[in-house]
Amino acid sequence: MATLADGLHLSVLAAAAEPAAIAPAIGLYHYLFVSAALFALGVIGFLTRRNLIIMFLCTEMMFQAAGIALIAFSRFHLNHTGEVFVIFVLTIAAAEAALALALVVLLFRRKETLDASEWAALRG
Amino acid sequence: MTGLMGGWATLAAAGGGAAAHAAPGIPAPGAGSPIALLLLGLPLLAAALCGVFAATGNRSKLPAFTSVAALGACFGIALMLFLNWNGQPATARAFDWISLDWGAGKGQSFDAHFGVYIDGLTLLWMLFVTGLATVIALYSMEYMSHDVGLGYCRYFAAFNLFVFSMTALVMGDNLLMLFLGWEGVGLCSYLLIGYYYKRAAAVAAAKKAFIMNRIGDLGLLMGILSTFVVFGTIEYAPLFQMIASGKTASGAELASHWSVWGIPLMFAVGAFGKSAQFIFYTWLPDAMEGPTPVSALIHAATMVTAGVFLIGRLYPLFTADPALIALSVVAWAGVITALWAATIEMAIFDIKRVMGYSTISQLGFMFAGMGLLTPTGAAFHTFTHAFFKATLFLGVGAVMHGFGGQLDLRRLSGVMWMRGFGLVGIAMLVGSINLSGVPFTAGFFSKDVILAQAFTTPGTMIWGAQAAAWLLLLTAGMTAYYTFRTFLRVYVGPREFVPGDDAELLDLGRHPKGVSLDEWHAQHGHGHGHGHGHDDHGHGSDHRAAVRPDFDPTTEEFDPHPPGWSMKAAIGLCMVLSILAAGVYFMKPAVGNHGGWVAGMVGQSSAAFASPGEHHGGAAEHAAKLGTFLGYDPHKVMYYVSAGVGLIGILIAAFLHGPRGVWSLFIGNRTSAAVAPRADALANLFGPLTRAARNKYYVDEIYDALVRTPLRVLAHIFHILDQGLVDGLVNLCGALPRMLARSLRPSQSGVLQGYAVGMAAGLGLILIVVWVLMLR
Amino acid sequence: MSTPLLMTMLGAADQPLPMVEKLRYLVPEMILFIATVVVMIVGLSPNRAVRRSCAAVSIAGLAAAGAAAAFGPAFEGGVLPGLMPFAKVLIAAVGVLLVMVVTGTVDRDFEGEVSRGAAFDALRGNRAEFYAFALFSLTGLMLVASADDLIWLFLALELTSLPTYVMVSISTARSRSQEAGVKYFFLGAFGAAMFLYGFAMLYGATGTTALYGPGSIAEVLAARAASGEGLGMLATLGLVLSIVGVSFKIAAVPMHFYTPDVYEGAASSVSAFLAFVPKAAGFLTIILLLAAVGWHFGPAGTALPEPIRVTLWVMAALTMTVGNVLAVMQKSVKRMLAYSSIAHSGYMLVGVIVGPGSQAGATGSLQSNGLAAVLFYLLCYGFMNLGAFAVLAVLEKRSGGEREEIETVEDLKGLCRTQPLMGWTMVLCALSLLGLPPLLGFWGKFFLFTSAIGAGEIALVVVMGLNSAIAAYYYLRLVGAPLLESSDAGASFTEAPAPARKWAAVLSAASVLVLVLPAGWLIQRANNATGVRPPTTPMKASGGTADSASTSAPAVRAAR
Amino acid sequence: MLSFLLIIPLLSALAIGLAPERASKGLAMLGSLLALAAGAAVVASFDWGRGSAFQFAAALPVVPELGVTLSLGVDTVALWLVVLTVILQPLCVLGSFSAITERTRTYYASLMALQAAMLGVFLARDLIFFYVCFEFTLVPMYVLISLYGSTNRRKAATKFFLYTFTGSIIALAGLIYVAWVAATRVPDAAGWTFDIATLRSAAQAHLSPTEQGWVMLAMMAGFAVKVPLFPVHTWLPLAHTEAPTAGSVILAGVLLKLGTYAIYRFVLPFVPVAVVEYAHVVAALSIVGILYGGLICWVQRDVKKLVAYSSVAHLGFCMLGMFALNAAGVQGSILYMINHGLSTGALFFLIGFMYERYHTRSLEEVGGLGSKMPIWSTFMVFFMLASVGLPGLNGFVSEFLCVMGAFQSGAYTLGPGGTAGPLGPWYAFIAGFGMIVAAMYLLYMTGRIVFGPLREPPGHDDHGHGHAGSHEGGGLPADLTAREVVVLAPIAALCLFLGVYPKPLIATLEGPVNDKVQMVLSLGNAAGAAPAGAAGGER
Repeated sequence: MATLADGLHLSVLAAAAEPAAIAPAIGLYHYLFVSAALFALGVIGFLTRRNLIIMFLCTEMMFQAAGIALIAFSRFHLNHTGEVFVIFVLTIAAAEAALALALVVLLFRRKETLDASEWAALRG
Repeated sequence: MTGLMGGWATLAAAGGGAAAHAAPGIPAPGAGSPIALLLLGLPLLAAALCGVFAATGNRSKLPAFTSVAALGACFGIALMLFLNWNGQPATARAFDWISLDWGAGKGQSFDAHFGVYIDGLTLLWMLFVTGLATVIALYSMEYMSHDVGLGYCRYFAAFNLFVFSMTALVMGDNLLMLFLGWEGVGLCSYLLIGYYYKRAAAVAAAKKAFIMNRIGDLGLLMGILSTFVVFGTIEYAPLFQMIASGKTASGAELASHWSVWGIPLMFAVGAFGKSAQFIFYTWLPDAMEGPTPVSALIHAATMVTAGVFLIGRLYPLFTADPALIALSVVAWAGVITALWAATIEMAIFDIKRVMGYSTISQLGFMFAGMGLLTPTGAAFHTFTHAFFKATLFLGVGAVMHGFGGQLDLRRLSGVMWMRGFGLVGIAMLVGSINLSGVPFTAGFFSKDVILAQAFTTPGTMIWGAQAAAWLLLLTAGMTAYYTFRTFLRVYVGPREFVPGDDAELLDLGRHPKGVSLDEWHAQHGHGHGHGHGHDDHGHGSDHRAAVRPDFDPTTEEFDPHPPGWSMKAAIGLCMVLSILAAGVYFMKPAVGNHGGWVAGMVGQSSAAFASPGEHHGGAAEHAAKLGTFLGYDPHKVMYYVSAGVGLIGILIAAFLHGPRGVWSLFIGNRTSAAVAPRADALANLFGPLTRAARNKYYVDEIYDALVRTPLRVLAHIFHILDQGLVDGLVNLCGALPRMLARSLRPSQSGVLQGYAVGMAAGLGLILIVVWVLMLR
Repeated sequence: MSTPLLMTMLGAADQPLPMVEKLRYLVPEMILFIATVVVMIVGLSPNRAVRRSCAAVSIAGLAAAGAAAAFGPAFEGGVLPGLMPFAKVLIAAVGVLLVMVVTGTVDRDFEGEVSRGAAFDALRGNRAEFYAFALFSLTGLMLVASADDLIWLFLALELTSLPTYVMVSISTARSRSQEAGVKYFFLGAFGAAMFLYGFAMLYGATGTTALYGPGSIAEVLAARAASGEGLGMLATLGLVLSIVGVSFKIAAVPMHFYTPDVYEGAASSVSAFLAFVPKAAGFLTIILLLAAVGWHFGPAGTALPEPIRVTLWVMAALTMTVGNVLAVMQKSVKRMLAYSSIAHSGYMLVGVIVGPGSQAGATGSLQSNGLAAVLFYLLCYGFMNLGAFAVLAVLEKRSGGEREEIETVEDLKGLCRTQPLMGWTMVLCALSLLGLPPLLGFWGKFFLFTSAIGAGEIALVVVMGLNSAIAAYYYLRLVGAPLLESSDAGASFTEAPAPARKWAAVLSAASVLVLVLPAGWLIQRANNATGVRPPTTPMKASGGTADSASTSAPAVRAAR
Repeated sequence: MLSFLLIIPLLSALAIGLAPERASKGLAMLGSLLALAAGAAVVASFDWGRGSAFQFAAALPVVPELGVTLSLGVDTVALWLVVLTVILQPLCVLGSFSAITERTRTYYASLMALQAAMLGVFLARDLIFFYVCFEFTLVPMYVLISLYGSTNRRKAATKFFLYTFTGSIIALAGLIYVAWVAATRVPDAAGWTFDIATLRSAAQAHLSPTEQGWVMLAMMAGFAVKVPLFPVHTWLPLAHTEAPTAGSVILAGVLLKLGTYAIYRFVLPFVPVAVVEYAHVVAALSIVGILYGGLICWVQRDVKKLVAYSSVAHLGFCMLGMFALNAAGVQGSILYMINHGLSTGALFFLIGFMYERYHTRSLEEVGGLGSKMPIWSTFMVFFMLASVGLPGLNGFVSEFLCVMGAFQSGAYTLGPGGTAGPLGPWYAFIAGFGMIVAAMYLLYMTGRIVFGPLREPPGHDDHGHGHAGSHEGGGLPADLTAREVVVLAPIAALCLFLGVYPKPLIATLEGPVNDKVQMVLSLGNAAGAAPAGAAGGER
């Protein structure tokens, strides 16, 4: 349990390679790592891709990264709050997706492109 | 030192003499007659009336009549005060002016009242100030008649205001009142010098006079403030008592206190400024731009003697210093001024400026007198000088008036012999012999007192007293020379002249009385009227060609314009007074037994001081070794010596400038006009020196280069700095947001990803900051 | 609403209040929700008069919600027990004006066609959903104020934001609105992901999502602070992520980029809405989160944990500066106001940093309660900013038959003479935004000043003062153009056919003047609203240890 | 009673705003005369026996929870400044009749609103009320300058606004700090209060010397800009040059005095320790201002700018006296506020009247007006002399007292006439050169504009003078009209009266000033900042 407890601190993540800290099972920090990676990927994708739909999917990735973290913590804390949270997050994500698709359609109708950089009339 | 302290005669206690050092000083003043306050009120009233006349558009000589009446009444009051005076100082108060209180203790209140302090010095000054003012107002009545109307009112308003200020200066019962008068006379001098305000030279001269005076005034102001701080009062009566007690208000021994030399030096600076002493004197010659009666009254007789008065007024303080530092400075300033001015006079040709420099020189004598421990001599010389210099100025004014403003002594000759100018000539002669110190004239006696004392006063008391005395003697001779140089060239000799620039105006423009020149111009079609003609008549030399192209001022067509009755009366009065002034020397002094009436008056005033060598019977002062004139008692021989020096000066003048030997002096000879006086050859001999003297030794230029130009440059630099640096910094601060905005604006590119990058980068930076903080 | 359900799912055992009990506090939200539903139905009516009653119904609903909040109970279970009534009344009051401003934003052409005889087609009309979205957003805002749990907070925030994305996009038919919409939505989602991740971290660090109560975030963190080990890395990270993410809502640096574009692209009426509603939501969220952490750290024990404080400090200073500085350059009034709204967020962050200015438990003293100052400033800002936007929403200019919105400052020239009412409204609101005494804006700044001085944040006060001066420069243009300059010949304004907007403008201007009088009363209420509750478990004297996160002992709550 | 002084101008501003354009002149005149009457009534019923007490106290709690109260009261210092304001106001209105012909409604409404705000500053006994009025003066003045000024007006108005606004925000921070201290550190303080007297005692008792230094810096940042003290003066020449005549008059006459008054009211008593410690710094800046401003005047070509810079120099004397911290200095300083208001105000009027006729203020284009405008020239010379500090006119009394104060201050070692204080004779001596410089630039100005040959700008119709309906100068005759004389004559009379008989002022100011000085010095020195034995000048 001690290693899991240590996992609360990010600094421990870095020290995960220490032999003593190697746990036989997949621990909290693994999940957290995946979550962080997913989040980072989402961010990077959002910043680099120009297609509005892909950008939206990247934000969804970031949402789901948070979801993974929540589930992992929920498991770690042995309560269900995190899991409940995730369900709500999924709902919201769905709502956002609906909104996003509507918007995308609207935009595509007007300019026939989904390149985000086409929309830069407002500036300064 | 004890001798000096004891030297203050305590004249109220009768029998001047043995009073000596234990004397309690000047007694507490009695209550003066409130009538004395009228001396302040009447001129002010007259000035106000003149203002009213101006406002109502009066075009008569009413302002002049009003002024003469008011000033005459003032003289009457002064006379009455004098006659009713019991020899004790007295004060009378009108109302509080500036008075503050900040505690109950000593020196914790400041009082300056509108009040008068009457003692001998005051009365002496008031008598000649009001007397001369009346006479000169009378003279001005005619002299200024060309400008009847607004200008006339302006002139007399300023004139009356001047008398008021002079009265305040002389009679005020505290130093601030004196300062009021001091600045007031400066103002009136400014207004009157700049009377012909359309002429740039007059305006510049006026400005210069005021500013130079202000420099001195700073010294005076500092003196006043120091006096207050040290003595806790600026009212004369308690001040003198405290000085006499030999202690400052905080109980320190006065003789060893810094203030005993420091404060007098500050006052001396003030006095130098007002009285045009060395390094400050340059404004006075320029002040001759004013109307001549003004020069006579203000710049010869009265205002410029204010410095003498100030030193006399504060003589107790000046003499409290055992080392007499301030008086030495005063003495030497006077000597240098006298000599310096005399050399200039010998070279220049403008007769009015000669008079101006001569005034400076004579003021130098007065200061030397004060400095060399004869306040009596200084006061006496002031008194006599007032009359004879006024006479001389009025005479010069008559010539200017008559000859179209001609002032060059090379272009005037034999004036005395011309119709209507006889009296002027005689007056000039009287004035000149007075100035030259011809025996038995008033000027002779008064100068003699100073010279005698100068030789008597030991060098142990006044630094270099003997050298000063010799220099003064030399100056006396030079005075005689330059006086007669002018007289001989202008008033006697062949009748010849070149009219001045204003000739045409006077000749043709006998404009009806009561019409101002402006209107006269308007009638003659010169509506734009920006003349810058010469001097008094300040208009329209330019018009000559336009009006009469063939006009030649040198032809006989020009008719010298003799003075009228009021000018003549004034000149005559002045002349008589300057002769009579000699008489007071023989009057029995009210105090002491030596020096005549003036000595008595001075003796009954703050300037009372037993000069070294004066025998009052006390023995203490003889401890100091007195100076001698080549081993003789100066008091005894000086009559002869100074008379001799004066005569030598006159003879040289006659030799150099007299057209045909001594006898031709008094015979108008029309044939010799073209003969260059021998002096010219001599002048050429001195070459550069003469040229330098003619240019006033370039002092104005030096001041310009040393003070005015650097200041002006500095001012420009400041101005540029102010706009560039000080305001520039402000503007920079104002522009900073804009500059910042320019650099930030690209971040608002309008591109979605750009914004996202910004947000992510911001988050990243914040996380790094937090990380660092957490690790710390 | 899903609130009761939420409470059950969160494990009611931990909750001190029974589910039904808690519903009492949500009466305003429920009223609003009902109004929303009514509006959605009414707006689809083929009867024009009925359709037009949307605004009236919304206003009535808001008024009722406000009244309910005013007389509602204080929320004993919240970390800021007094917050709810004050915030909700404020939201309702400003909300009424906002609804007035947004009247007539959509469906103008459509209604015109209908009145010219075209058949009513419910599918083409946007009125119903537009008002409904506005009310949903306001409901969400009220729910933020009621939140006592991270999940709730998240949902409420999303409820506030999502409708606004749509509102922006449909506010005008121009592509600019759509551009604004897309930027707003995508960046909003980006921001939302950030604070969601932050919330997840917070949950991970504390094992709970409850903000207050036994075993809540507040307690865990307090205990951790009391034990001298600081917040811990994970909690700090979570907090920072949450704050930065939420600062998208308040348009604070570095999440401010979208603001000018979106405000400019959206219709003026919707910009007015955006300038208040998400901003209020953001500040309420930040206040709630930080109240859970508490201002009992720092050397004097009266500050936020150092990393958080520094983060906020930097954000505040940058936000005001960037906002003001960029506003200086603007020609477009809307962009200028957008940047100025960024700057105002910066000012308000100062109050957040200061905190309640007193030890938890005590009612904040009026002298140093930064949170009260923030709430009060939110109120001031709500009115004065709304007034300025309302003027823009009222006025239209015609160019070539097209009606256009007021664009540049130049367009405002001579307004005081051509449209005195609107002109003076603009002048008053601009002067108030500038902070000129005695107008309302001055008092808002005043309390921020006092609280910051009280907290010793002198440097921030100076930054704030200098920023006010910079702001004066561009606000003066908003004063000068209508008041001092004369209008260009040929330029003529027409009023938008929505008289309510005009009323909203006038009411805002009036409140800028009139609300000065009860300013004291209001700040007193705000003060009462911001008394931070102490944690229920007793706390050891804290202080001096919070920022030393490097202390090794990992703080782990004993696993249950 | 005092509230009338606020209500009358405010109401007339409102009335002007609502009434038709042509009524505005009359209404403004009526309003300002009524305010004058109200001022006269206050003076008449003032209890001079208790000059240092605040009288006619009236308090209307506006925001009771914060202790913000509309609290009024005057002591003699405030009273005389109020009198100055109410006297200048009708003259400004009267002096604007021919100058302002367009948008008169806004003009007169701003003028009256400005008066209300200025009076509010002098009457306030509540910090917030004070500050509100202090800041509110900016708006009408901004309107006046930017609507009715000359070519560069917009820039000048903006600069004026921003500069002073920036300063006063910082001052506000300082003042609030004091209020915060009063609300938190004073035992049993009942929450916020902004009562000035309470704040003062709190500040004195509870601010550490270091804090006092900072608070002083903050307050000076605001008030010194307003004064304006070197080097934060650069807004003034610009604002003055561009402002309309009445605007300049009010600006020089009253608005600058808000700064000095605030320093008297707040800086001196609130932070005595810092004041004593840093007085020499302020005094040095004042002296720099005197000489620097004066010299800059000397090279100006724009006569209005010249007078504007002269204000920098003059107010330097005022500040010098103030920070001499003794009876003479502070009294002189207060008198200076009044006297400068009169004489410089009048100079601005004169320049305005000239400008109406010639549409130029350049000394190179206009000059020698003595022959063409004798009445104008007489007034010009008169007020120039008042400004130059000629004894017998008002300027001298105050200038002398300021210099005397500086001289005495700290000169207690020299004699009993010296007092405790931070300055000394050297300050007075150097400042004294300012008097010479003043003569230099003012005579330079008069020398060019009044004296010398007549110079008129090209295109000015020379034949027009004397005829009615001369096209330039708005149909004004060559010399001053009766209306214009009526504007100037009262000021001239006051200048003369206050020069000859300043006693009514001095006697009534004595009480409050002495109290204040004593308080500042005893508290300031108690902290050990000054040598022992200096307290109160007791010897």
